[in-house]
Amino acid sequence: MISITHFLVVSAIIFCIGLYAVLAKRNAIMILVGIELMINAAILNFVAFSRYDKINYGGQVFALFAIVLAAAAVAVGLAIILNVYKYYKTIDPSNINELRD
Amino acid sequence: MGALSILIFLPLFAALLILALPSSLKGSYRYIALVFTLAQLALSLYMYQQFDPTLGGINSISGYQFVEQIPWIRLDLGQLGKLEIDYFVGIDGVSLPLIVLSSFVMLMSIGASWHVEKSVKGYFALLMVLNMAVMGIFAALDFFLFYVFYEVMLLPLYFLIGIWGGARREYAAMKFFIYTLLGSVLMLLVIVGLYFSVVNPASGAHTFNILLMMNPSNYVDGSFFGFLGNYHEVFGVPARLVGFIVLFFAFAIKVPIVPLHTWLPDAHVEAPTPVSIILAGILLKIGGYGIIRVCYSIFPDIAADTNWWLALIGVLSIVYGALNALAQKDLKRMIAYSSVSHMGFVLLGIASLTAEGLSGAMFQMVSHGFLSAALFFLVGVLYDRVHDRYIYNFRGLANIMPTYTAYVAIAFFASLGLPGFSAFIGEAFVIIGAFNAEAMLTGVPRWMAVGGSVGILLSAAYFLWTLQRMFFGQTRLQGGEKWRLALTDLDTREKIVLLPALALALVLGIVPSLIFDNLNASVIQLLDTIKPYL
Amino acid sequence: MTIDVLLFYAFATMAIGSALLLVSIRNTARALFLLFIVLFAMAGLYLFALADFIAITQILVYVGGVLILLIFAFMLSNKELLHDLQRVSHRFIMIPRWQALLLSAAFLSIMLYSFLSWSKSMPEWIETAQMNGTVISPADNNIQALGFRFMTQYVLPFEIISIFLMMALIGAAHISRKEQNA
Amino acid sequence: MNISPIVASLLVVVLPFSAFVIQAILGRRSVSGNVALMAISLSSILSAGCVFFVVWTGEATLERITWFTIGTKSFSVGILLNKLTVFMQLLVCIIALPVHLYSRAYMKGDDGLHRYWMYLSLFCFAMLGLTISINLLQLYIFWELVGFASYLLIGFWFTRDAAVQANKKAFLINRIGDLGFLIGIALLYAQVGTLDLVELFGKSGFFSTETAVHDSLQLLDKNSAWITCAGLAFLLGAMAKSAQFPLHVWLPDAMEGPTSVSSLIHAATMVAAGIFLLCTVFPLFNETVLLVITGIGTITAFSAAIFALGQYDIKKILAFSTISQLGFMMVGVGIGAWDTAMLHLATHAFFKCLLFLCAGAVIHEMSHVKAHTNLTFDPQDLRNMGGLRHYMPKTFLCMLIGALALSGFPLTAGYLSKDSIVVTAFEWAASHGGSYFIIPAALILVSVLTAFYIGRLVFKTFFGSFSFREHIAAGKPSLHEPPSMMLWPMLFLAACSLFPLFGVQPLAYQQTWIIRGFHVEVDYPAQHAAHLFIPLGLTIGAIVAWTVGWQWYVKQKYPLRVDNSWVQWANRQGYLNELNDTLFVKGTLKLSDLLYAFDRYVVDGLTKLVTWVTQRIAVFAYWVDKHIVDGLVNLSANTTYYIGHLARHVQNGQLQGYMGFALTAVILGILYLIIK
Repeated sequence: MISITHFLVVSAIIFCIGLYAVLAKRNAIMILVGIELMINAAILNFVAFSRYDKINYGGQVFALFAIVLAAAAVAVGLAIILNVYKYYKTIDPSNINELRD
Repeated sequence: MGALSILIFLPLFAALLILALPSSLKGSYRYIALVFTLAQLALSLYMYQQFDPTLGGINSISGYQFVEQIPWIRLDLGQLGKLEIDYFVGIDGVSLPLIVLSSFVMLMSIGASWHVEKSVKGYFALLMVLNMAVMGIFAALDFFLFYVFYEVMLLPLYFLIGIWGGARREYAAMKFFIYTLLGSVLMLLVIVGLYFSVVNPASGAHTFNILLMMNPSNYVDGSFFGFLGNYHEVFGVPARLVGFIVLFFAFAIKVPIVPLHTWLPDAHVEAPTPVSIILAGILLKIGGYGIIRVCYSIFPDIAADTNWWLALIGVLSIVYGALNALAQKDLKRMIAYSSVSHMGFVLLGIASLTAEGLSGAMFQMVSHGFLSAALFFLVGVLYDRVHDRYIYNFRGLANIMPTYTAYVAIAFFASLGLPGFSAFIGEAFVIIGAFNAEAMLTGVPRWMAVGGSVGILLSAAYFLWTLQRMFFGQTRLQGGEKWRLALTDLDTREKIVLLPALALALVLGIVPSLIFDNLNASVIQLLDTIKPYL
Repeated sequence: MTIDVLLFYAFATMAIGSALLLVSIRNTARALFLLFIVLFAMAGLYLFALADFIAITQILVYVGGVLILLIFAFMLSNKELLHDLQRVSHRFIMIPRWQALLLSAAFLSIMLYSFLSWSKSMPEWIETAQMNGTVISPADNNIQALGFRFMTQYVLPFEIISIFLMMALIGAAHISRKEQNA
Repeated sequence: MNISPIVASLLVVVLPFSAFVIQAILGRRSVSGNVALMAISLSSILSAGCVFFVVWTGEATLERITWFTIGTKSFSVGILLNKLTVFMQLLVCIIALPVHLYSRAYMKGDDGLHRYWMYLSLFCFAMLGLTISINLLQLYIFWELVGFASYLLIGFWFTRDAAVQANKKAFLINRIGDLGFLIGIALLYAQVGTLDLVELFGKSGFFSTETAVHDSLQLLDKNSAWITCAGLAFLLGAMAKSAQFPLHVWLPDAMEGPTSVSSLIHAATMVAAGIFLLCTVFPLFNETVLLVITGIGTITAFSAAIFALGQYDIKKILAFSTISQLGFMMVGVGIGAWDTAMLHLATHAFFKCLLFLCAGAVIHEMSHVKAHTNLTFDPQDLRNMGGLRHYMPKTFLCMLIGALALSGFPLTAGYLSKDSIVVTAFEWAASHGGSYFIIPAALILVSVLTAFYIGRLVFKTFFGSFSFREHIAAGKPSLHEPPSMMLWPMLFLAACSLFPLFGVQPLAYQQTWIIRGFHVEVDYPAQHAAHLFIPLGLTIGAIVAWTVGWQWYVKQKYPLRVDNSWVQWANRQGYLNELNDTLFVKGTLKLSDLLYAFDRYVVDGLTKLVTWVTQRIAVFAYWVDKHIVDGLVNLSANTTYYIGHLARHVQNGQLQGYMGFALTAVILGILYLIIK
């Protein structure tokens, strides 16, 4: 049996890589990719913990929900990106600062 | 305000006066400086005359004279105890000759800066501040006060070299500054350590009082620099030894010893003549004075242990400095290296831990003060005229500048230890003391004394060689006829500056008791403090 | 060390390595293909956590859906991408890369610290589960159990998420449609 | 006159000093030398009348005052008058007086004459002070002052390169000796605790016929290693001053000074100071040191005699002869019979001074010839002379007396003193036996060589025919006797070089008043046969040597070629100067250059390295500061900025900035939780 700490460490690393991508990337697509990585890390955690929950299968169920939500988020996100691109001709988020009042 | 305080702060007053006067009166600055320095000299001579030579000083407050002790800073630091800093000054046999020497050399330096053109106001003001700091160092008996003066001394010197100096003045000034600062920073560490180790028995507070630091019973048991039951170590070295070495290092830079001497040739060569005079005449003495007043008095136990090494460094400095002087082609640099050699005698004498050696070292300091000041002034005379100091560019100067040659010859012979001049007494007694050390069981072997005496031979070699190369023979000058016209003989001002210095060297050589009488009690006292640890 | 541990390490290394390469590579297209590898490796890791159905879903949804979408979007917005990448912004608020790195590293170290200090004592529910023997074993039929629970215990969330998914897809389609009056 | 000897002897010293001061103040206004002459005359009278005769026949006296105190030890200065010191003082006065007179004529018209008289007075002061010092430190002071005066006088013509080189060399080599002396003093002080001669050796110094030598010496183990070292150190001092091998090299070069100076300083008085010092500290020496002294003396006597054979410069021959004779005196001290050394010192002072003055007269006239005939030749070179006895017969007579005295012919003073040393050395060797006989044998050989080279000098100068005869015959005779101002001192010294001054018996040295006055006991038996045979042998040897010289130089039967390598070797002084030059001078200079390079590149280089490293560290620190610390600072500044302007800037439109900020807040929060 692989101990739970192994999964946690791997998921932490993947999460932080995703975090880095989110914070540092100049490309909205890559930011989305980063978000996906983070979600995947979270799913890994769910799955890892679900081993000890044979009665409810809560972890795995929520992992499935998360995958679906992620897919929806990507779909919406990409739609927004494409619109933004059409509008600004760029997908660098640092150039999109009109949210500022 | 006692005489000693007046002596210290008189130049400060002069500096303020100079700063206050408008620049339109800039012709008067030098007169102000002159008058105040003269007053200072008169005061120091008065103190010399009033001095009671029977009192020892060193570690007993009753042995000090002209003592002034005023509470300066009193702070309650809660857990850390009470901060106790005094304005505490006084002189004993060790500081008296140096104070008189300083006021005299200052006067010479004013005489040498008579024709300064560049920002006269700042120049004289800085000179006066320097004067104050130097006096303060020699008189301070509170370590904090000592340190304050020590730092105050640095700054004017840095500017004096850095602004009024020669071609590479910034480099030299920086080098000087960094070396000295390194020393003083190290010193500060030990000062703080000592402060926390020593308690004033009267008030129960920690104290910076140097005299209290000399008494083993004032140390807190088990404190960092404590005398008894002290097992503190720094990298495996006992704490007191570390303290001694660090303090010694700080003062050794000033002396300077080999290999911490490299600032000296550069600083001397680049400094303007008056500052060279002060550097050689006074500044180097602070090192020797510090070793006696601080290192040896506060750490007598370590002093007794380490004197073999100190003597070795002294011998090394003597021989190394002399050989380097022999290799020089720049007159000023040669004299700078000769200073290294001559100051090595001071260290050897101090390390010999004999009455003869210590007295000889003190005498050598005073003698070197006069003579090196005169030598640098003489170099300045030549440099003023043709702006060249390269030895091989001159030949047969005796034909065109007979008086100058006579003065140079006298100064050279006095410096190389011709009997009748003061350097002889100093060097001879350092050597005698070093030989005597073995009989006194102080641990300095006799071969070191022999090594030191080789320095006397070498000093004769480089001085005579220079005399032969520059002054004798047929006149040949690098600058040709132009130089021949520029090289006029000494004028009256220069003679007035030089004559007293050389005369004093002669007088001290013939009547050494002028210094020894005031010194003896202190030297014996110091040796008595160290003797139990031998 | 058994073969499954080795395999676990292999998958973990693949996932982490590819992810690192992913964020450090310049070319977005390649980055997206690296994401493919990462996702596969992650699916493999799920297997080791005894979640075979999740792993399959991961491959189906992510690799089959999300990734295709991403590549699609990338190809649509590729025109000035390089130009944008090369522009260095000196905006006051902008977080430079190394600061992001620093933040991530800080976050990682915090997490690792907490995991490692935590792993000595497992949460209570895990310990009770281990005691009661209610731990998923490789022999269990996960798909059946999951399906059973979706239809009974989690039927409401299941329905809500279905509606949500539909809304999202319709919304996405609406947003990305061509503006007639723009 | 009723002056006490102490006051009188003080006056003897002070008079030349005041002359020096007066002349120093007057400068160019005093060129006649009257002041110096007056001072030395008065000194001579006082020294003879009020000091010498009183003390020699009476009691030793002393007077001292505390000079200064170091620690608990007092150092005194004062005057010690015993037989040795008053004898030496009188001798210096008696020699100095004729030299002063001679100088008036000899130096006339020189450009720096005022300096000459000044220096000469300074020398007299120092030398006279040296003789009567009570304290070794005081003695040392005068010792070095004498060297200083000698330095000034050798370099009197400072525009001549050779003179300046020579005076530097003289001073430096004397410095080596001074160091020896100083080390000796220091060792003695460390072992005994006093430098006072009276405290050390008793009131009458080494003349002590008193049985009790002072306590402090009895406490000392004379054979201890340190006392041996001290003895050798004193010997080193004496070797340099008295020009003993191998430290003799300065003396031939010192002949660059005026001849009158050579006669006074470098023949009669100063160089004898070394012998005087050894006599003063004689009780200190143990067997080892004495043997070394004897050995050095013999080597010196021999080598200098050899070198003298090869010289052409008239003054250099005399210089080597001086060295050789000083070697004799050294042997006298070394064999314990320092009375013979003092006797030889006295007689040598007279006849060598005489020889120099005669040589000076010859050179003086030769220079005149050179000036008149506009020829270029070296007026000191023997090869340019010859036949001068026709032109200057009185000078010839004086020179002859001097030469005979130097050769040790009977009826001269030299006979007495030289025989005394050789005979005593023989007795000493006889008591020791074996290889010790080398010493007297060598001395006898040297005596013969001495007779030969001085004979050569006389023959080549005064016999034969003058090289430039046709030149002087053409004009008015410019070659003649020197002026009477020069002649009288020579005649006076010539008279003093004969036996009557020293004793009524011309052949028995034991009967001279000096030997009797000093009254030294030696611990070996007298060999009566030696007293007969050795003087006889020496005289015969001298006669043979002169005969050979006559044959070679007057009869022109010279058997050797000019470029004979042995002659060359002797002429170049055994290449000792070259050896010294390469070995010590060049070596020291090389070493100093090396050390300076070391200082520049290693010591200073280390400093520079430290500086460089510090600079690099500073640059790195600056980089760190700019990019990391400042980045963090910026980050925190930005955070602060955010927080500070939250109301306005919470929405700045930067997506990732928001995230970074939020994350930072989260991290800080978690950190707080962890730390808490």
